[in-house]
Amino acid sequence: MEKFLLRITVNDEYHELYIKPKKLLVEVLRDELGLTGTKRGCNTGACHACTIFLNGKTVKSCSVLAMQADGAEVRTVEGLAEGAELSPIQRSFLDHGAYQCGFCTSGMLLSATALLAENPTPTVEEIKEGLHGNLCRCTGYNSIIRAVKAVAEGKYKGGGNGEI
Amino acid sequence: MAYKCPTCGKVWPDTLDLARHIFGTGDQAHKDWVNSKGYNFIELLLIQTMEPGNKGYKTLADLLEKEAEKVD
Amino acid sequence: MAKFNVINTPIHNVDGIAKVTGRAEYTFDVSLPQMLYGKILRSPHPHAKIIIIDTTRAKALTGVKAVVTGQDTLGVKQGIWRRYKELCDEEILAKEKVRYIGEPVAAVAAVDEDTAEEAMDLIEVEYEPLPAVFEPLEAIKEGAPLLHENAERNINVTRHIEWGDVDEAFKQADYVREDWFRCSSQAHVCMETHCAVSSFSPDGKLTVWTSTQSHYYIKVLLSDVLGLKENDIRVISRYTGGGFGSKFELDSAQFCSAVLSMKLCKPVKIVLTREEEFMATKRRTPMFYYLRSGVKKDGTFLAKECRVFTEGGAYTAMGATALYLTGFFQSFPYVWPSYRYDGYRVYTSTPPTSAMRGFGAPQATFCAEMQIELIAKELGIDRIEIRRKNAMYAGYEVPGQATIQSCGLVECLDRVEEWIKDRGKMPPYSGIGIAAYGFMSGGIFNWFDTPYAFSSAVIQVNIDGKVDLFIGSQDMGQGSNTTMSMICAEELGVRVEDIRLHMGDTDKCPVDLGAWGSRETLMQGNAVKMAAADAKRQILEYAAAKMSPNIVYDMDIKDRWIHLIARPERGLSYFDAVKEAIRGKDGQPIVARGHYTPHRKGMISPAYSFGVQAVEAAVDPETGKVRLKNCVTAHDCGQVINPLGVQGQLEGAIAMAAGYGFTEDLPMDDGKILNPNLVDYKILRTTEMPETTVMEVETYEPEGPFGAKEAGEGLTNPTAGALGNAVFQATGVSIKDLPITSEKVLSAIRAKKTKK
Amino acid sequence: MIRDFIYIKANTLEEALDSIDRHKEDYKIICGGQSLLILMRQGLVAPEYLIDIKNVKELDYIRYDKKDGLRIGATTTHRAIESSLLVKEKYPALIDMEKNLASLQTRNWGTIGGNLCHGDPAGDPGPLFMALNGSVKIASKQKTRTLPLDEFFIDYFETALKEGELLCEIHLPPIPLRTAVAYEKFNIVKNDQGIVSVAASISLETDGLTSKDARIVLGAAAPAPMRAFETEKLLIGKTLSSGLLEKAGERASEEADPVPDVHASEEYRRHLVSTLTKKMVKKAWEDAKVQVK
Repeated sequence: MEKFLLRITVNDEYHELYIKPKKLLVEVLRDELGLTGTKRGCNTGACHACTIFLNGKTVKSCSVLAMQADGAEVRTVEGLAEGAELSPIQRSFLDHGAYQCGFCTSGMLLSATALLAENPTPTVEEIKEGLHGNLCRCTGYNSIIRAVKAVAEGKYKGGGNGEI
Repeated sequence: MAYKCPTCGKVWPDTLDLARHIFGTGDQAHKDWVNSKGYNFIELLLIQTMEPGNKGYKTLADLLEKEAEKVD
Repeated sequence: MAKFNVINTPIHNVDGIAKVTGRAEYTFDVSLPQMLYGKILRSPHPHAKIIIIDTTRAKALTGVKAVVTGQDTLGVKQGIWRRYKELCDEEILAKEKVRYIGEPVAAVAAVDEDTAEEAMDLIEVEYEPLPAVFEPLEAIKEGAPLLHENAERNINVTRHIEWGDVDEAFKQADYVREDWFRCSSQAHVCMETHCAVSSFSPDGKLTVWTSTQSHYYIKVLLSDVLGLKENDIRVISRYTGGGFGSKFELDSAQFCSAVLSMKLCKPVKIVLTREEEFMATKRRTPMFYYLRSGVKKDGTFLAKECRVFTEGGAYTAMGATALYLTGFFQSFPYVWPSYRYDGYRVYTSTPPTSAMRGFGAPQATFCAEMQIELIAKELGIDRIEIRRKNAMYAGYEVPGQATIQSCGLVECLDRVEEWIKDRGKMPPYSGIGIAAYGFMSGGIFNWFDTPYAFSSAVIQVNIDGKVDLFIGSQDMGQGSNTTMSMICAEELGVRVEDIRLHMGDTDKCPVDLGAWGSRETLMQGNAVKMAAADAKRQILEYAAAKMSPNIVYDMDIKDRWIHLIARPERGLSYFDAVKEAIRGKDGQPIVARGHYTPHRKGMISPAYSFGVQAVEAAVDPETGKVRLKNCVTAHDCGQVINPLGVQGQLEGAIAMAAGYGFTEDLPMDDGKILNPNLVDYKILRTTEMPETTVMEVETYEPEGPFGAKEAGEGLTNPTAGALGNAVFQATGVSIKDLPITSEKVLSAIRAKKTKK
Repeated sequence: MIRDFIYIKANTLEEALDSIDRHKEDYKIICGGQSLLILMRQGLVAPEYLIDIKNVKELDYIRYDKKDGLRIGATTTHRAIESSLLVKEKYPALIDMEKNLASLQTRNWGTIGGNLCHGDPAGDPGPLFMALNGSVKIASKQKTRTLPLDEFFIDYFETALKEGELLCEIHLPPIPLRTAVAYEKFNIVKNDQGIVSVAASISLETDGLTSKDARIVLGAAAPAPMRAFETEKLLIGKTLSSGLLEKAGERASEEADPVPDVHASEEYRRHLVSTLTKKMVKKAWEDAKVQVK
């Protein structure tokens, strides 16, 4: 089976690699580039733990062929912080205990970042709709909503790659 | 006056407690003793559930009144 | 001066940075050089004899390195109830017979997952299907197919509890009520599915990375079935993506990867797909409940009789404990002068049922609280009043079972009553339902048959004052890493950032039985507190020598400052003291040990938490759809250690228990689960969560560290009952079989209308 | 697991049509792939050729013309429709429908063309576009044809697309005067596919009271989104009353052909068809009346 050249920028780093076209984007990120922060929790595109940024928009990396991201710009959870400086949403998650087992957290962080990038002052209802896709079994979501609300209220200014 | 379990020798204050001990342990030895006395262990267990009035235990307790060794 | 420096302060989770930056490495992320990938072939039949398994074509497929079946194992029947050999009935890789759809029959290791999956289709298994039975009440009938040789009438385990004179008490009751309930099953849905990487080396050592709630249990269970000595096995589980009761028994990913790795001397990784997670791992125990209660006119409880049949599924697993706990917690949290419980766990040809958060108590509380609501309505007594009148109290002894040392239940009832009053009158088709509950802080009965202390901890204080804390407990998200760090920091008088935590590795950590039964805070907490106290004593020994205070003074360490308690300003820095103390001990770091095993506390648990929850729900009369608006919980978990943790546990418990109440179900057709995916199995999302408020009612539990008790599973007990009562208050219909779907609510409303 | 395939990336419509034509025997088109990749991962679909049209910018547009109506290119994402001010002004019902479709992440990458071609009877756009009297433009290398949406959906996951054909565009005619459309689905968890869904479009006479035309479409109530013709006949030429709504609801639930599954029984689905039909007809009727003033 003939392999294809994939050119992709992930967290501001440019990569070129040959892959089978059947490779999913999440498989390239995790298995080829070793970025295991992005997780997988289901086989039917329902849990959204694999959420990443693709050209500035959040997508399920388990439901995108890697070849469709040829020439694209990707950001994963590993690309939210800038050196030792965490992004506002990461810091807010720490303060509000907005995670427990942590397996859904990378997806949540990216969904929350996208939500705030597009609508800096969302209502609680809008936050819920923005994060609706991401499943979590430990927290019951309300701590995550409080964390996003605190960032919306301007309590966490600057740092990391808050604005995508 | 107390009763000694015919299988494992544990002592219980009355026959109802002894009956519950036998049902509760429910291992092969205790089952065999009940079955050897002409009763069916599982039948007694199920009667306890299907019919009101604690029947399963009472039947076994009456048997133990006769069969179990009395100790003080 | 605040009572505590560290305890009950909102600090960051100690694993926080790793988890919010994607650095945390779960078993799901582990990859080793030369690692192979495994897949498991599972039975399509609920009950069948295995005639022959032909693996030749699979083995011939390029990229396939090994194919194993039951024949390649020692064929040992294992189980978590190791104390009773007849309850160890599961081989995991079936040799002669399969007993549920999804039971493993073969496993393949290949260069990648796709090749392994392809090999699945090349394995030919010849089965001889046997008659199967799926409902417990069918399985106990004469002539029903026998699923296990020694289990007459398919009865696996029975449990009996009785105190007081039940029949006499029923005679004196003014009002007797009988109700039947059906509690459904539920899937854990951990975000990280079961997975394991096993790596066997030529020197006979096996290392297993796995997603687990108890690395000690997995080590021992593996040694039972692999013919290896316990400590030739090392289990590593630094991060676990959720457990909820599904990950402390040996599972097929662990066993099959170990068997394959031992055959190849190469690392093998098996990750269960979400479909396998639904169909072939354990699940909550479905229960058929018969409940009869006798009360006086004034609402005083007199007698309760309870009979339960549980659907056991193919194997015992932890089912025996679920059967016992549902009977034990059926009387909670009230004083029942006389009570009788007969519980029967029945083998059926369905996936085995076992432990899930709450472990029989959510089922018991749902039935009990729904019935009490009906009794209160019948007698015209206020529903809070009838609960307050019969509530358990500190010092109450559950006859022959347990002693309640601390109990804030009445105060919880008051707080919730106050909240309900403030809410005022409900609009039509809206209602507030309540449910009271109690739960255990860890189990005492040693069914695992461990010779070790239940929990142990080791502390080493280094030259720079950094404290190495070695614990056996497992953090699966419930926050035990943070809780243990806080307990150690508080007792030793340092800050959490001075603690360097070591956990999740059986080679380095002392033994702890694991995170189940809400035991870590109390049991591992006590062990950590004991070790920290010993370390402090050694440091103070040196400090006293250096300061030579008057003997009447005693000393303590608070926030890195060693001082005379009566004269806090007189003291020295903890860091200086430690440096010199180590110099004084011949250059050896200060080492301290701690352990805990409950004694003289009965057979159930060393301590009990209590609480009351109110759920406000609105019902759409046109469609029966239930919407959760508010959920308030007054919870007594003794002294709160980690406030952010308790709130998180509560909100997570509400999401899971509300799902059990009205959206989650595992419908089956002849033993086959019909919705094994996250599209058709509905867990709550952000948009379904109600507003949640927690009101901490602090009591002091003498058995717990700093007076603390559990806040993990107990919080899962009330929600289904409170939700059912909310629907009852809103519409007058009492749905007695879970889940409370919109279809059931609508048909009950319409039936009620036509009856009028 | 996904079976290997030969991957062809088309950057123009012409390239796409050409590739489809050349591999007519065994190909599948992927655009957003939000449904297709799930089927492929479960081995239910395993084409020899996979033709990727995600980059065909020619089909990514939203155009409106007072006389011609709305034209949406097949590779337009749900999110583009949801955030289009043009659509918000002219066809507000589309915005609500898109907002309640799956998740943000799915809508960011999934496309309207992909959704329709998946042919799921419980899909959201299908019934609403049919109520709006929509049609589709289908092209092959040889020719182009248009088809009313009523004839596009054939059966479970089966559309009228023939081998070598590609869906290019959805066309919604301008909404006539004194006309309004409403769409809603019944589900337990928000944004899940509907257990049942109903789209209703009502047009009123100049008197603003009697109905001139009615288009009722039932989703997830038959192997494909279905027009409730008898219910429509019952509604035309009448004035709004609760009695009329009751009859319409009853007729729609009789016309429907729902299949029971783990989520709901047939009887409960029929009840939901009735409830939702009443609700949507009433809402559309009242919205249409508002326009008259």
